[in-house]
Amino acid sequence: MDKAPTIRVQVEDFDLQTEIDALTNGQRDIGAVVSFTGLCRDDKGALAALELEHYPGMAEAEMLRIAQEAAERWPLNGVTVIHRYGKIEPGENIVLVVAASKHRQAAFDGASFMMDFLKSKAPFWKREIRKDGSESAWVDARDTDEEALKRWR
Amino acid sequence: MDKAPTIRVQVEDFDLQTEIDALTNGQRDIGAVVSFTGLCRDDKGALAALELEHYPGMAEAEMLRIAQEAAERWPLNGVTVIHRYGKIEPGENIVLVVAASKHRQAAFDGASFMMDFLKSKAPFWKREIRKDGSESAWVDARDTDEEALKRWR
Amino acid sequence: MVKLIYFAWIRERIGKSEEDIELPDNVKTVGDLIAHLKQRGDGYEVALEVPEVIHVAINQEHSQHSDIIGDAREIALFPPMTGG
Amino acid sequence: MVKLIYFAWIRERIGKSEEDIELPDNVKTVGDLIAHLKQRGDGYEVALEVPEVIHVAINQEHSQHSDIIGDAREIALFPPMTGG
Repeated sequence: MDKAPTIRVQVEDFDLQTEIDALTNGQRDIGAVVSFTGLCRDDKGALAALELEHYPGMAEAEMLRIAQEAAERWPLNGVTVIHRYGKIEPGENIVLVVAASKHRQAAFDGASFMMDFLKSKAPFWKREIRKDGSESAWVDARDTDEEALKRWR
Repeated sequence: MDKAPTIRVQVEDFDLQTEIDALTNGQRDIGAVVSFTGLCRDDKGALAALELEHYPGMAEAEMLRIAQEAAERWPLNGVTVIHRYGKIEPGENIVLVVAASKHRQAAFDGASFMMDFLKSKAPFWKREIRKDGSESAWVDARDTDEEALKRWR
Repeated sequence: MVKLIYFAWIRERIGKSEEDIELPDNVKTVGDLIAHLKQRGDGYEVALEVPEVIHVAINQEHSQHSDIIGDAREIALFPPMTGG
Repeated sequence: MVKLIYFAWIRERIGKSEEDIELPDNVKTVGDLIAHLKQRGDGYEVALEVPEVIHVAINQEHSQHSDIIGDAREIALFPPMTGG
């Protein structure tokens, strides 16, 4: 990978086009860019916000390890991984992964791989803050997220 | 799918964050948005631009058919497909596909499916305009694009 | 009368982007149409030299060479697509 | 001395976010550490009740319960991650 991965853990929101422009700028051999945006979802209408806690230092280190692993497995021109923390309301962005490559399959696979590993390996924890003021609850890890890792072995 | 697909064939560039905001705006049950951006690539440094020709009417109709097929196969909350035509220089955007869903796998699969079908089924043709002024050449279809369709059968 | 539309190098070789023609009674299928057009002159002959790579859309929907033309209003002929 | 850091409901149950402790000589592995901590009081006992779900990072890298602690400077204990 010509370009060092962009890794950020931040409170602020991000702008996807700005991030992609920063990633592709000046490179004429990128044909495909795949982005994944994870948003705060509220199925039942009961959620006021998610509160995201993280492990400063290790979060960035783990995101970088995941990005580098993706770049070793697929011919990627560049990757960006951004994860927000703090209070995030329904409809707001939580996470962004971008993978740029010459061809589309590597970009899709690289982005999908990074998301699967972020879900299970990046040290972030979500707590639900409810509209009715009832005690907030930590979000349980989903077994399907562990399962998702197996296809990359 | 709650929302009708957004389908556009246009000369103008697009802004990814604007398109995603339009797609997700007001929906609180979207957890995952996957976008694919296809860019004009110039590996050898010889390309001045691509000139894209399309079949007006059928291009939009075919893009809509592909979007609807994706929405039948995966639980998608919304999709956007935009394809540019006219003269496009290296580094510029050509095509955008966005798929929104509750969970990430449906969004990844939906976007990947739409791109594979757009490549082989949407009536667009690329011609290379070279820097040295030599005669421009139509881009050949790649066998791998036909191959890519087989995995969705 | 049916409207024929040509794209990309098929348009260039035939030398026009569209035309209205009357189909003879013996032209039933897309394959028949391609064979018929090849007799209309050198440009057509060169454009349609390899029928296997000619894609055809009837009323803006992809068709097979074995498909019946029926009362199509618009038939488009074009090479393999290279969008996306 | 090693710095222990706790996150999410492990932090809440233990009642502190970090502490420096001296490891006894018989604490060699991550599993030994968890067993040792469980004896430090009710909060630890509840927090570490099901060792199988406790994730541990040594010097900010994921570790197995069978891993040797060695001369780690920083060990973090946390529940399964739910980011992304």
